[in-house]
Amino acid sequence: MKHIMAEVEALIMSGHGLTVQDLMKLSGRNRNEILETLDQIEEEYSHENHGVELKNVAGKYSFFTKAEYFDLVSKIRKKSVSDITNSQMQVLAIIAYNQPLTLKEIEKFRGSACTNQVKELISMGLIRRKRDKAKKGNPYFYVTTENFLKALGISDLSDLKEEVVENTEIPENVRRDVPQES
Amino acid sequence: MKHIMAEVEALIMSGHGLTVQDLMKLSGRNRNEILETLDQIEEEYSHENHGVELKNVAGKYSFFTKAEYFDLVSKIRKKSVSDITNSQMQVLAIIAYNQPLTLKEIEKFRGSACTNQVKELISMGLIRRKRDKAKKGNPYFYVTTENFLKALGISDLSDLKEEVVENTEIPENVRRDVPQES
Amino acid sequence: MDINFHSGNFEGSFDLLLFLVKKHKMNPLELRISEITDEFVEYVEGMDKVDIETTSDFILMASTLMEIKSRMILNPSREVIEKQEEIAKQLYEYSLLKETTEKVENLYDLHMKEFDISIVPSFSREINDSLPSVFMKIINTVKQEMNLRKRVYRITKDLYSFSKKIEMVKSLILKSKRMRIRDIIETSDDKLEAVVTFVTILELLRLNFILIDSEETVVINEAYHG
Repeated sequence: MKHIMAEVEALIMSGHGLTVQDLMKLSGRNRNEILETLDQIEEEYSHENHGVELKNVAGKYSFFTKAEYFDLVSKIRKKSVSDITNSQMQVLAIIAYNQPLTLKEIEKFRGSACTNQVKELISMGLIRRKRDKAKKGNPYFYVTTENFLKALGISDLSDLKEEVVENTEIPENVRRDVPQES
Repeated sequence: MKHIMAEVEALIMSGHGLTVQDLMKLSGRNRNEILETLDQIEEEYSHENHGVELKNVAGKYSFFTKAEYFDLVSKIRKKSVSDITNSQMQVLAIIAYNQPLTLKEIEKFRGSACTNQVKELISMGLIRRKRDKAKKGNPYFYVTTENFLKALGISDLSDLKEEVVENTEIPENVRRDVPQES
Repeated sequence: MDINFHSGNFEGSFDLLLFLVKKHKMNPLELRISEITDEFVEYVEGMDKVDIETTSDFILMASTLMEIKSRMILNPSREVIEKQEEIAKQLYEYSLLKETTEKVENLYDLHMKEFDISIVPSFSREINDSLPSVFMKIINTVKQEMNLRKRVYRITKDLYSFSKKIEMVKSLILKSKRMRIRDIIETSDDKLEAVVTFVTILELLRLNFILIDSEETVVINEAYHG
Protein backbone atom coordinates (compact mmCIF):
# COMPACT_ATOMS: atom_id res chain seq x y z
CA MET A 1 0.00 0.00 0.00
CA LYS A 2 2.88 2.32 0.74
CA HIS A 3 4.09 2.25 -2.81
CA ILE A 4 0.75 3.31 -4.20
CA MET A 5 0.91 6.35 -1.96
CA ALA A 6 4.31 7.28 -3.34
CA GLU A 7 3.18 6.67 -6.91
CA VAL A 8 0.06 8.78 -6.60
CA GLU A 9 1.96 11.51 -4.77
CA ALA A 10 4.65 11.65 -7.48
CA LEU A 11 2.00 11.76 -10.20
CA ILE A 12 -0.12 14.49 -8.65
CA MET A 13 2.84 16.63 -7.65
CA SER A 14 4.30 16.62 -11.13
CA GLY A 15 1.00 16.84 -12.97
CA HIS A 16 -1.21 19.85 -13.29
CA GLY A 17 -4.42 18.52 -11.90
CA LEU A 18 -5.22 14.86 -12.42
CA THR A 19 -8.60 13.18 -12.25
CA VAL A 20 -9.23 9.82 -10.60
CA GLN A 21 -9.48 8.43 -14.14
CA ASP A 22 -6.07 9.87 -15.04
CA LEU A 23 -4.57 8.33 -11.93
CA MET A 24 -6.13 4.94 -12.66
CA LYS A 25 -4.84 4.97 -16.21
CA LEU A 26 -1.34 6.15 -15.31
CA SER A 27 -0.81 3.82 -12.38
CA GLY A 28 -2.79 0.83 -13.59
CA ARG A 29 -4.59 0.67 -10.25
CA ASN A 30 -8.31 0.28 -9.79
CA ARG A 31 -10.71 2.96 -8.69
CA ASN A 32 -10.96 1.83 -5.08
CA GLU A 33 -7.21 1.66 -4.65
CA ILE A 34 -6.86 5.18 -6.00
CA LEU A 35 -9.68 6.59 -3.88
CA GLU A 36 -8.30 4.95 -0.75
CA THR A 37 -4.83 6.26 -1.51
CA LEU A 38 -6.13 9.77 -2.10
CA ASP A 39 -7.77 9.62 1.32
CA GLN A 40 -4.52 8.52 2.92
CA ILE A 41 -2.54 11.28 1.24
CA GLU A 42 -5.14 13.85 2.21
CA GLU A 43 -4.97 12.65 5.79
CA GLU A 44 -1.17 12.68 5.84
CA TYR A 45 -0.87 16.22 4.49
CA SER A 46 -3.57 17.57 6.78
CA HIS A 47 -1.09 17.30 9.66
CA GLU A 48 0.40 20.55 10.83
CA ASN A 49 3.95 19.60 9.93
CA HIS A 50 2.97 19.91 6.27
CA GLY A 51 2.69 23.25 4.51
CA VAL A 52 0.90 21.86 1.46
CA GLU A 53 -2.32 19.91 1.12
CA LEU A 54 -4.13 17.76 -1.41
CA LYS A 55 -7.25 19.24 -2.93
CA ASN A 56 -9.85 18.15 -5.41
CA VAL A 57 -10.61 21.21 -7.49
CA ALA A 58 -13.21 20.80 -10.19
CA GLY A 59 -12.61 17.06 -10.20
CA LYS A 60 -8.83 17.35 -10.53
CA TYR A 61 -6.40 16.60 -7.76
CA SER A 62 -3.54 19.02 -7.09
CA PHE A 63 -1.42 20.08 -4.17
CA PHE A 64 -1.77 23.61 -2.87
CA THR A 65 0.09 25.52 -0.20
CA LYS A 66 -2.09 25.87 2.88
CA ALA A 67 -3.94 29.16 3.30
CA GLU A 68 -2.23 29.83 6.64
CA TYR A 69 1.10 30.21 4.81
CA PHE A 70 -0.29 32.73 2.37
CA ASP A 71 1.73 35.65 3.73
CA LEU A 72 4.92 33.64 3.61
CA VAL A 73 4.44 32.14 0.16
CA SER A 74 3.24 35.40 -1.34
CA LYS A 75 6.75 36.73 -0.78
CA ILE A 76 7.87 34.54 -3.67
CA ARG A 77 4.68 33.96 -5.60
CA LYS A 78 2.12 36.43 -6.85
CA LYS A 79 -1.55 35.89 -7.21
CA SER A 80 -3.76 38.25 -9.10
CA VAL A 81 -6.64 39.13 -6.86
CA SER A 82 -9.97 40.09 -8.28
CA ASP A 83 -12.18 41.58 -5.65
CA ILE A 84 -15.77 40.51 -5.56
CA THR A 85 -18.27 42.92 -4.07
CA ASN A 86 -20.96 41.83 -1.63
CA SER A 87 -23.74 42.22 -4.14
CA GLN A 88 -21.81 40.25 -6.76
CA MET A 89 -21.18 37.53 -4.19
CA GLN A 90 -24.90 37.40 -3.44
CA VAL A 91 -25.83 37.01 -7.10
CA LEU A 92 -23.11 34.40 -7.51
CA ALA A 93 -24.49 32.44 -4.56
CA ILE A 94 -28.03 32.60 -5.94
CA ILE A 95 -26.86 31.20 -9.26
CA ALA A 96 -24.59 28.61 -7.64
CA TYR A 97 -27.33 27.22 -5.47
CA ASN A 98 -30.27 27.33 -7.86
CA GLN A 99 -28.82 27.11 -11.36
CA PRO A 100 -29.81 27.24 -14.11
CA LEU A 101 -31.65 30.53 -13.61
CA THR A 102 -32.89 33.27 -15.91
CA LEU A 103 -32.09 36.89 -15.09
CA LYS A 104 -35.71 37.34 -14.01
CA GLU A 105 -35.48 34.44 -11.61
CA ILE A 106 -32.23 35.74 -10.15
CA GLU A 107 -33.82 39.13 -9.61
CA LYS A 108 -36.85 37.55 -7.97
CA PHE A 109 -34.56 35.73 -5.54
CA ARG A 110 -32.63 38.83 -4.74
CA GLY A 111 -35.53 41.24 -4.75
CA SER A 112 -33.71 43.79 -6.89
CA ALA A 113 -32.13 44.31 -10.30
CA CYS A 114 -28.77 42.70 -10.92
CA THR A 115 -27.88 43.16 -14.57
CA ASN A 116 -24.58 44.79 -13.63
CA GLN A 117 -23.55 42.09 -11.21
CA VAL A 118 -24.34 39.41 -13.78
CA LYS A 119 -22.25 41.23 -16.41
CA GLU A 120 -19.31 41.56 -14.03
CA LEU A 121 -19.49 37.92 -13.01
CA ILE A 122 -19.49 36.89 -16.66
CA SER A 123 -16.43 39.01 -17.35
CA MET A 124 -14.70 37.42 -14.36
CA GLY A 125 -15.45 34.05 -15.92
CA LEU A 126 -17.34 32.83 -12.87
CA ILE A 127 -20.68 32.41 -14.61
CA ARG A 128 -21.79 32.00 -18.20
CA ARG A 129 -25.09 32.13 -19.95
CA LYS A 130 -26.55 29.44 -22.07
CA ARG A 131 -29.63 29.20 -24.14
CA ASP A 132 -32.23 26.55 -23.74
CA LYS A 133 -33.57 26.04 -27.23
CA ALA A 134 -36.19 23.60 -25.97
CA LYS A 135 -37.82 26.25 -23.81
CA LYS A 136 -40.32 28.75 -25.09
CA GLY A 137 -38.86 32.07 -26.17
CA ASN A 138 -35.31 30.73 -26.16
CA PRO A 139 -34.46 32.30 -22.81
CA TYR A 140 -30.93 32.73 -21.50
CA PHE A 141 -29.99 30.78 -18.41
CA TYR A 142 -27.11 31.56 -16.13
CA VAL A 143 -24.90 28.82 -14.71
CA THR A 144 -21.59 28.77 -12.88
CA THR A 145 -18.44 27.78 -14.78
CA GLU A 146 -15.54 25.45 -14.08
CA ASN A 147 -13.63 28.60 -13.19
CA PHE A 148 -16.10 29.12 -10.38
CA LEU A 149 -15.14 25.75 -8.89
CA LYS A 150 -11.49 26.65 -9.39
CA ALA A 151 -11.93 30.02 -7.72
CA LEU A 152 -13.52 28.36 -4.71
CA GLY A 153 -11.20 25.37 -4.70
CA ILE A 154 -14.06 22.86 -4.58
CA SER A 155 -14.57 19.65 -6.52
CA ASP A 156 -18.18 20.20 -7.53
CA LEU A 157 -21.37 22.00 -6.59
CA SER A 158 -22.62 19.25 -4.34
CA ASP A 159 -19.76 20.15 -1.96
CA LEU A 160 -21.29 23.56 -1.55
CA LYS A 161 -24.91 22.44 -1.30
CA GLU A 162 -24.36 19.66 1.19
CA GLU A 163 -22.55 21.88 3.59
CA VAL A 164 -25.11 24.64 3.29
CA VAL A 165 -28.00 22.33 4.04
CA GLU A 166 -26.14 20.87 7.01
CA ASN A 167 -25.45 24.31 8.39
CA THR A 168 -29.06 25.44 8.24
CA GLU A 169 -29.66 23.02 11.11
CA ILE A 170 -32.87 21.59 9.85
CA PRO A 171 -33.79 18.12 11.02
CA GLU A 172 -33.50 15.31 8.49
CA ASN A 173 -37.24 14.68 8.32
CA VAL A 174 -38.03 18.29 7.55
CA ARG A 175 -35.25 18.60 5.01
CA ARG A 176 -36.82 15.98 2.83
CA ASP A 177 -39.93 18.12 2.47
CA VAL A 178 -37.98 21.03 1.10
CA PRO A 179 -38.91 21.57 -2.51
CA GLN A 180 -35.89 20.65 -4.58
CA GLU A 181 -34.71 23.17 -7.09
CA SER A 182 -33.45 21.61 -10.25
CA MET B 1 9.34 22.88 15.39
CA LYS B 2 6.51 21.40 13.40
CA HIS B 3 5.46 24.73 12.04
CA ILE B 4 8.91 25.50 10.69
CA MET B 5 8.72 22.26 8.76
CA ALA B 6 5.44 23.28 7.21
CA GLU B 7 6.75 26.76 6.43
CA VAL B 8 9.91 25.52 4.75
CA GLU B 9 7.98 22.85 2.86
CA ALA B 10 5.45 25.39 1.56
CA LEU B 11 8.24 27.72 0.48
CA ILE B 12 10.35 25.14 -1.30
CA MET B 13 7.40 23.50 -3.01
CA SER B 14 6.12 26.78 -4.37
CA GLY B 15 9.53 28.21 -5.26
CA HIS B 16 12.00 27.30 -7.96
CA GLY B 17 15.01 26.32 -5.96
CA LEU B 18 15.73 28.21 -2.74
CA THR B 19 19.05 28.58 -0.94
CA VAL B 20 19.46 28.39 2.83
CA GLN B 21 19.91 32.16 2.71
CA ASP B 22 16.63 32.57 0.84
CA LEU B 23 14.85 30.40 3.39
CA MET B 24 16.35 32.31 6.31
CA LYS B 25 15.32 35.63 4.83
CA LEU B 26 11.83 34.50 3.88
CA SER B 27 10.98 32.75 7.14
CA GLY B 28 12.93 34.95 9.54
CA ARG B 29 14.53 31.86 11.08
CA ASN B 30 18.19 31.44 11.81
CA ARG B 31 20.62 29.26 9.91
CA ASN B 32 20.57 26.38 12.40
CA GLU B 33 16.81 26.22 12.49
CA ILE B 34 16.66 26.10 8.71
CA LEU B 35 19.38 23.46 8.41
CA GLU B 36 17.76 21.31 11.05
CA THR B 37 14.38 21.65 9.37
CA LEU B 38 15.82 20.76 5.97
CA ASP B 39 17.25 17.61 7.56
CA GLN B 40 13.87 16.71 9.02
CA ILE B 41 12.10 17.25 5.72
CA GLU B 42 14.72 15.23 3.86
CA GLU B 43 14.31 12.43 6.39
CA GLU B 44 10.53 12.54 6.18
CA TYR B 45 10.42 12.38 2.39
CA SER B 46 13.02 9.64 2.21
CA HIS B 47 10.35 7.22 3.46
CA GLU B 48 8.97 4.90 0.86
CA ASN B 49 5.44 6.22 1.17
CA HIS B 50 6.62 9.43 -0.50
CA GLY B 51 7.13 9.75 -4.24
CA VAL B 52 9.05 13.02 -4.09
CA GLU B 53 12.22 13.97 -2.28
CA LEU B 54 14.09 17.08 -1.19
CA LYS B 55 17.37 17.68 -3.00
CA ASN B 56 20.08 20.24 -2.85
CA VAL B 57 21.24 21.04 -6.37
CA ALA B 58 24.00 23.60 -6.62
CA GLY B 59 23.03 25.07 -3.27
CA LYS B 60 19.36 25.36 -4.11
CA TYR B 61 16.74 23.21 -2.45
CA SER B 62 13.93 21.79 -4.58
CA PHE B 63 11.62 18.82 -4.50
CA PHE B 64 12.02 16.26 -7.28
CA THR B 65 10.09 13.13 -8.02
CA LYS B 66 12.11 10.10 -6.98
CA ALA B 67 14.10 8.41 -9.72
CA GLU B 68 12.16 5.16 -9.31
CA TYR B 69 8.96 6.93 -10.37
CA PHE B 70 10.53 8.56 -13.38
CA ASP B 71 8.91 6.23 -15.89
CA LEU B 72 5.55 6.67 -14.27
CA VAL B 73 5.78 10.44 -14.12
CA SER B 74 7.11 10.80 -17.64
CA LYS B 75 3.81 9.37 -18.86
CA ILE B 76 2.12 12.63 -17.94
CA ARG B 77 4.80 14.90 -19.29
CA LYS B 78 3.37 14.89 -22.76
CA LYS B 79 5.44 17.76 -23.95
CA SER B 80 9.03 16.64 -23.92
CA VAL B 81 11.74 19.01 -25.04
CA SER B 82 13.18 16.31 -27.27
CA ASP B 83 9.96 16.29 -29.30
CA ILE B 84 10.64 19.80 -30.50
CA THR B 85 9.73 20.39 -34.14
CA ASN B 86 11.66 22.48 -36.62
CA SER B 87 9.16 25.30 -36.65
CA GLN B 88 9.20 25.37 -32.87
CA MET B 89 12.98 25.50 -32.91
CA GLN B 90 12.83 28.34 -35.35
CA VAL B 91 10.58 30.36 -33.08
CA LEU B 92 12.76 29.43 -30.12
CA ALA B 93 15.86 30.70 -31.88
CA ILE B 94 14.16 33.95 -32.80
CA ILE B 95 13.17 34.51 -29.18
CA ALA B 96 16.56 33.42 -27.85
CA TYR B 97 18.34 35.77 -30.13
CA ASN B 98 16.18 38.84 -29.83
CA GLN B 99 14.43 38.60 -26.49
CA PRO B 100 12.36 40.09 -25.08
CA LEU B 101 9.91 40.01 -27.96
CA THR B 102 6.17 40.36 -28.27
CA LEU B 103 4.20 37.80 -30.26
CA LYS B 104 3.77 40.36 -33.03
CA GLU B 105 7.50 40.93 -33.24
CA ILE B 106 8.18 37.19 -33.38
CA GLU B 107 5.69 36.85 -36.20
CA LYS B 108 7.24 39.76 -38.04
CA PHE B 109 10.64 38.08 -37.83
CA ARG B 110 9.31 34.79 -39.01
CA GLY B 111 6.86 36.12 -41.53
CA SER B 112 4.05 33.86 -40.38
CA ALA B 113 1.81 33.19 -37.40
CA CYS B 114 3.34 31.25 -34.54
CA THR B 115 0.84 31.22 -31.70
CA ASN B 116 0.92 27.43 -31.57
CA GLN B 117 4.69 27.18 -31.51
CA VAL B 118 4.82 29.73 -28.72
CA LYS B 119 2.24 27.81 -26.70
CA GLU B 120 4.08 24.53 -27.18
CA LEU B 121 7.39 26.11 -26.23
CA ILE B 122 5.79 27.45 -23.06
CA SER B 123 4.42 24.02 -22.20
CA MET B 124 7.90 22.57 -22.73
CA GLY B 125 9.17 25.15 -20.30
CA LEU B 126 11.63 26.61 -22.81
CA ILE B 127 10.13 30.09 -22.89
CA ARG B 128 7.84 32.08 -20.66
CA ARG B 129 5.95 35.27 -21.00
CA LYS B 130 6.22 38.32 -18.87
CA ARG B 131 4.36 41.54 -18.78
CA ASP B 132 5.86 44.96 -19.03
CA LYS B 133 3.55 47.18 -17.03
CA ALA B 134 5.54 50.24 -17.97
CA LYS B 135 4.75 49.82 -21.66
CA LYS B 136 1.58 50.98 -23.27
CA GLY B 137 -1.15 48.37 -23.42
CA ASN B 138 0.63 46.07 -20.98
CA PRO B 139 1.95 43.78 -23.70
CA TYR B 140 3.30 40.29 -23.09
CA PHE B 141 6.94 39.66 -23.84
CA TYR B 142 8.47 36.30 -24.45
CA VAL B 143 11.83 35.33 -23.03
CA THR B 144 13.74 32.09 -22.75
CA THR B 145 13.82 30.27 -19.40
CA GLU B 146 16.55 28.68 -17.35
CA ASN B 147 15.23 25.39 -18.67
CA PHE B 148 16.16 26.51 -22.16
CA LEU B 149 19.76 27.02 -21.09
CA LYS B 150 19.72 23.67 -19.36
CA ALA B 151 18.39 22.02 -22.49
CA LEU B 152 21.13 23.66 -24.52
CA GLY B 153 23.76 22.54 -22.08
CA ILE B 154 24.60 26.14 -21.32
CA SER B 155 23.99 26.43 -17.62
CA ASP B 156 23.54 30.15 -17.65
CA LEU B 157 24.07 33.15 -19.79
CA SER B 158 25.79 35.18 -17.14
CA ASP B 159 29.25 34.45 -18.50
CA LEU B 160 28.15 36.04 -21.72
CA LYS B 161 26.80 39.08 -19.99
CA GLU B 162 29.86 39.47 -17.81
CA GLU B 163 32.15 39.39 -20.79
CA VAL B 164 30.20 42.17 -22.38
CA VAL B 165 30.28 44.31 -19.28
CA GLU B 166 33.92 43.63 -18.56
CA ASN B 167 34.98 44.59 -22.01
CA THR B 168 35.74 48.26 -21.67
CA GLU B 169 36.05 48.68 -25.40
CA ILE B 170 32.33 48.55 -25.73
CA PRO B 171 30.88 52.00 -25.45
CA GLU B 172 28.20 52.76 -22.87
CA ASN B 173 25.49 53.22 -25.44
CA VAL B 174 26.02 49.79 -26.96
CA ARG B 175 26.08 48.15 -23.57
CA ARG B 176 22.67 49.47 -22.85
CA ASP B 177 21.32 47.57 -25.84
CA VAL B 178 22.25 44.26 -24.33
CA PRO B 179 19.03 42.44 -23.59
CA GLN B 180 18.76 41.78 -19.89
CA GLU B 181 17.80 38.40 -18.60
CA SER B 182 15.35 38.67 -15.79
CA MET C 1 -30.78 42.25 24.79
CA ASP C 2 -30.03 45.50 23.04
CA ILE C 3 -32.90 46.39 20.79
CA ASN C 4 -31.62 49.67 19.43
CA PHE C 5 -31.07 48.27 15.96
CA HIS C 6 -30.48 50.55 13.08
CA SER C 7 -31.97 49.41 9.84
CA GLY C 8 -28.42 48.86 8.63
CA ASN C 9 -28.03 45.92 10.95
CA PHE C 10 -30.34 43.91 8.81
CA GLU C 11 -30.32 43.99 5.08
CA GLY C 12 -34.01 43.28 4.93
CA SER C 13 -37.00 42.08 6.86
CA PHE C 14 -36.09 38.43 6.25
CA ASP C 15 -32.76 39.01 7.94
CA LEU C 16 -34.50 40.17 11.09
CA LEU C 17 -37.02 37.37 10.87
CA LEU C 18 -34.26 34.80 10.50
CA PHE C 19 -32.43 36.33 13.43
CA LEU C 20 -35.49 35.95 15.64
CA VAL C 21 -36.18 32.42 14.45
CA LYS C 22 -32.64 31.42 15.33
CA LYS C 23 -32.86 33.22 18.66
CA HIS C 24 -35.93 31.16 19.53
CA LYS C 25 -34.24 28.01 18.23
CA MET C 26 -37.11 27.63 15.82
CA ASN C 27 -36.87 25.82 12.53
CA PRO C 28 -37.56 28.26 9.69
CA LEU C 29 -39.92 25.75 8.13
CA GLU C 30 -41.86 25.36 11.36
CA LEU C 31 -42.19 29.06 11.84
CA ARG C 32 -44.63 30.03 14.60
CA ILE C 33 -45.33 33.62 13.75
CA SER C 34 -47.35 34.30 16.90
CA GLU C 35 -44.27 33.72 19.04
CA ILE C 36 -42.05 36.25 17.38
CA THR C 37 -44.33 38.97 16.07
CA ASP C 38 -44.14 41.16 19.17
CA GLU C 39 -40.39 41.08 19.15
CA PHE C 40 -40.27 41.82 15.45
CA VAL C 41 -42.51 44.84 15.92
CA GLU C 42 -40.37 46.00 18.84
CA TYR C 43 -37.25 45.94 16.70
CA VAL C 44 -38.92 47.79 13.87
CA GLU C 45 -40.16 50.48 16.23
CA GLY C 46 -36.65 50.95 17.54
CA MET C 47 -35.24 51.51 14.07
CA ASP C 48 -33.96 54.80 12.74
CA LYS C 49 -36.57 55.84 10.23
CA VAL C 50 -34.02 57.42 7.94
CA ASP C 51 -33.95 55.07 5.03
CA ILE C 52 -37.60 55.00 4.01
CA GLU C 53 -37.11 52.33 1.41
CA THR C 54 -35.54 49.87 3.82
CA THR C 55 -37.82 50.60 6.74
CA SER C 56 -40.95 50.30 4.63
CA ASP C 57 -39.91 46.72 3.90
CA PHE C 58 -39.72 46.06 7.64
CA ILE C 59 -43.02 47.80 8.34
CA LEU C 60 -44.76 45.81 5.65
CA MET C 61 -43.44 42.57 7.10
CA ALA C 62 -44.44 43.67 10.62
CA SER C 63 -48.00 44.33 9.56
CA THR C 64 -48.19 41.01 7.70
CA LEU C 65 -46.95 39.19 10.79
CA MET C 66 -49.41 41.04 13.04
CA GLU C 67 -52.27 40.20 10.73
CA ILE C 68 -51.34 36.53 10.64
CA LYS C 69 -50.87 36.46 14.41
CA SER C 70 -54.26 37.96 15.20
CA ARG C 71 -56.06 35.74 12.71
CA MET C 72 -54.25 32.69 14.09
CA ILE C 73 -55.61 33.50 17.52
CA LEU C 74 -59.13 34.39 16.44
CA ASN C 75 -59.74 32.01 13.59
CA PRO C 76 -56.91 29.70 12.46
CA SER C 77 -58.39 29.06 9.01
CA ARG C 78 -56.70 27.03 6.28
CA GLU C 79 -55.97 30.27 4.46
CA VAL C 80 -54.03 31.86 7.28
CA ILE C 81 -52.06 28.69 7.92
CA GLU C 82 -51.06 28.66 4.27
CA LYS C 83 -49.98 32.27 4.57
CA GLN C 84 -47.73 31.37 7.47
CA GLU C 85 -46.32 28.42 5.53
CA GLU C 86 -45.63 30.67 2.57
CA ILE C 87 -43.56 33.01 4.73
CA ALA C 88 -41.84 30.01 6.31
CA LYS C 89 -40.87 28.70 2.90
CA GLN C 90 -39.53 32.07 1.80
CA LEU C 91 -37.63 32.36 5.04
CA TYR C 92 -36.07 28.97 4.50
CA GLU C 93 -35.01 29.88 0.98
CA TYR C 94 -33.59 33.09 2.32
CA SER C 95 -31.59 31.28 4.99
CA LEU C 96 -30.19 28.90 2.38
CA LEU C 97 -29.19 31.84 0.23
CA LYS C 98 -27.57 33.62 3.14
CA GLU C 99 -25.71 30.48 4.09
CA THR C 100 -24.61 29.88 0.50
CA THR C 101 -23.37 33.44 0.11
CA GLU C 102 -21.34 33.13 3.27
CA LYS C 103 -19.98 29.78 2.19
CA VAL C 104 -19.04 30.98 -1.30
CA GLU C 105 -17.37 34.01 0.21
CA ASN C 106 -15.40 31.95 2.72
CA LEU C 107 -14.27 29.40 0.15
CA TYR C 108 -13.28 32.14 -2.26
CA ASP C 109 -11.26 33.97 0.38
CA LEU C 110 -9.61 30.76 1.52
CA HIS C 111 -8.66 29.50 -1.91
CA MET C 112 -7.33 32.92 -2.82
CA LYS C 113 -4.64 32.21 -0.27
CA GLU C 114 -3.60 28.87 -1.67
CA PHE C 115 -0.95 28.48 -4.35
CA ASP C 116 -0.75 25.49 -6.63
CA ILE C 117 2.57 23.72 -6.66
CA SER C 118 4.33 21.57 -9.18
CA ILE C 119 7.38 19.41 -8.73
CA VAL C 120 10.15 18.89 -11.24
CA PRO C 121 10.51 15.25 -12.29
CA SER C 122 13.57 13.42 -11.06
CA PHE C 123 16.46 15.74 -11.74
CA SER C 124 19.11 13.25 -12.71
CA ARG C 125 17.06 12.20 -15.70
CA GLU C 126 15.87 15.71 -16.39
CA ILE C 127 19.16 16.52 -18.05
CA ASN C 128 18.56 13.79 -20.58
CA ASP C 129 15.32 15.43 -21.50
CA SER C 130 16.91 17.91 -23.82
CA LEU C 131 17.11 19.03 -27.39
CA PRO C 132 18.18 16.46 -29.98
CA SER C 133 21.68 15.17 -29.36
CA VAL C 134 23.06 16.61 -32.55
CA PHE C 135 21.97 20.04 -31.39
CA MET C 136 23.75 19.53 -28.10
CA LYS C 137 26.85 18.34 -29.80
CA ILE C 138 27.02 21.32 -32.06
CA ILE C 139 26.33 23.81 -29.34
CA ASN C 140 29.10 22.30 -27.28
CA THR C 141 31.48 22.48 -30.22
CA VAL C 142 30.63 26.11 -30.65
CA LYS C 143 31.13 26.75 -26.98
CA GLN C 144 34.57 25.21 -27.01
CA GLU C 145 35.48 27.04 -30.15
CA MET C 146 34.50 30.34 -28.70
CA ASN C 147 36.28 29.75 -25.43
CA LEU C 148 39.36 29.00 -27.43
CA ARG C 149 39.25 32.19 -29.40
CA LYS C 150 38.14 34.33 -26.49
CA ARG C 151 36.25 36.53 -28.81
CA VAL C 152 34.62 39.70 -27.77
CA TYR C 153 31.00 38.81 -27.52
CA ARG C 154 28.82 41.65 -28.31
CA ILE C 155 25.16 40.89 -28.42
CA THR C 156 23.62 43.17 -30.91
CA LYS C 157 19.94 43.02 -30.85
CA ASP C 158 19.08 43.48 -34.47
CA LEU C 159 22.12 42.16 -36.28
CA TYR C 160 20.58 38.96 -37.52
CA SER C 161 17.04 38.22 -38.27
CA PHE C 162 16.19 34.72 -39.15
CA SER C 163 15.52 35.44 -42.83
CA LYS C 164 18.85 37.22 -43.23
CA LYS C 165 20.55 34.27 -41.64
CA ILE C 166 18.86 31.86 -44.03
CA GLU C 167 20.16 33.85 -47.00
CA MET C 168 23.66 33.90 -45.52
CA VAL C 169 23.79 30.18 -44.89
CA LYS C 170 22.26 29.43 -48.28
CA SER C 171 24.92 31.37 -50.14
CA LEU C 172 27.58 29.80 -47.99
CA ILE C 173 26.47 26.30 -48.89
CA LEU C 174 25.83 27.17 -52.54
CA LYS C 175 29.43 28.26 -52.80
CA SER C 176 31.01 25.12 -51.37
CA LYS C 177 28.27 22.57 -52.22
CA ARG C 178 29.29 20.47 -49.25
CA MET C 179 30.03 21.65 -45.73
CA ARG C 180 30.53 20.33 -42.27
CA ILE C 181 27.76 21.49 -39.93
CA ARG C 182 30.45 22.55 -37.52
CA ASP C 183 32.02 24.84 -40.11
CA ILE C 184 28.72 26.51 -40.81
CA ILE C 185 28.04 27.06 -37.13
CA GLU C 186 31.51 28.45 -36.63
CA THR C 187 30.64 31.42 -38.77
CA SER C 188 28.60 32.62 -35.79
CA ASP C 189 29.92 35.27 -33.47
CA ASP C 190 28.34 34.11 -30.25
CA LYS C 191 26.29 31.39 -28.64
CA LEU C 192 22.95 32.76 -29.50
CA GLU C 193 23.83 33.37 -33.09
CA ALA C 194 25.02 29.78 -33.15
CA VAL C 195 21.54 28.73 -32.12
CA VAL C 196 20.03 30.73 -34.95
CA THR C 197 22.53 29.28 -37.40
CA PHE C 198 21.76 25.77 -36.31
CA VAL C 199 18.05 26.34 -36.61
CA THR C 200 18.67 27.73 -40.06
CA ILE C 201 20.36 24.47 -41.01
CA LEU C 202 17.36 22.56 -39.74
CA GLU C 203 15.06 24.78 -41.73
CA LEU C 204 17.08 24.25 -44.92
CA LEU C 205 16.90 20.52 -44.29
CA ARG C 206 13.17 20.76 -43.88
CA LEU C 207 12.90 22.69 -47.15
CA ASN C 208 15.03 20.00 -48.83
CA PHE C 209 17.51 22.66 -49.83
CA ILE C 210 20.24 20.53 -48.35
CA LEU C 211 20.58 16.89 -47.34
CA ILE C 212 22.51 15.30 -44.53
CA ASP C 213 25.41 13.39 -45.97
CA SER C 214 26.87 11.94 -42.84
CA GLU C 215 25.99 12.97 -39.32
CA GLU C 216 28.21 15.99 -39.53
CA THR C 217 28.11 17.05 -43.15
CA VAL C 218 25.44 18.55 -45.32
CA VAL C 219 25.34 18.68 -49.11
CA ILE C 220 23.33 20.68 -51.57
CA ASN C 221 20.27 18.81 -52.73
CA GLU C 222 20.91 18.51 -56.49
CA ALA C 223 17.30 17.48 -57.12
CA TYR C 224 16.11 20.67 -55.48
CA HIS C 225 18.42 22.83 -57.53
CA GLY C 226 17.53 21.07 -60.73
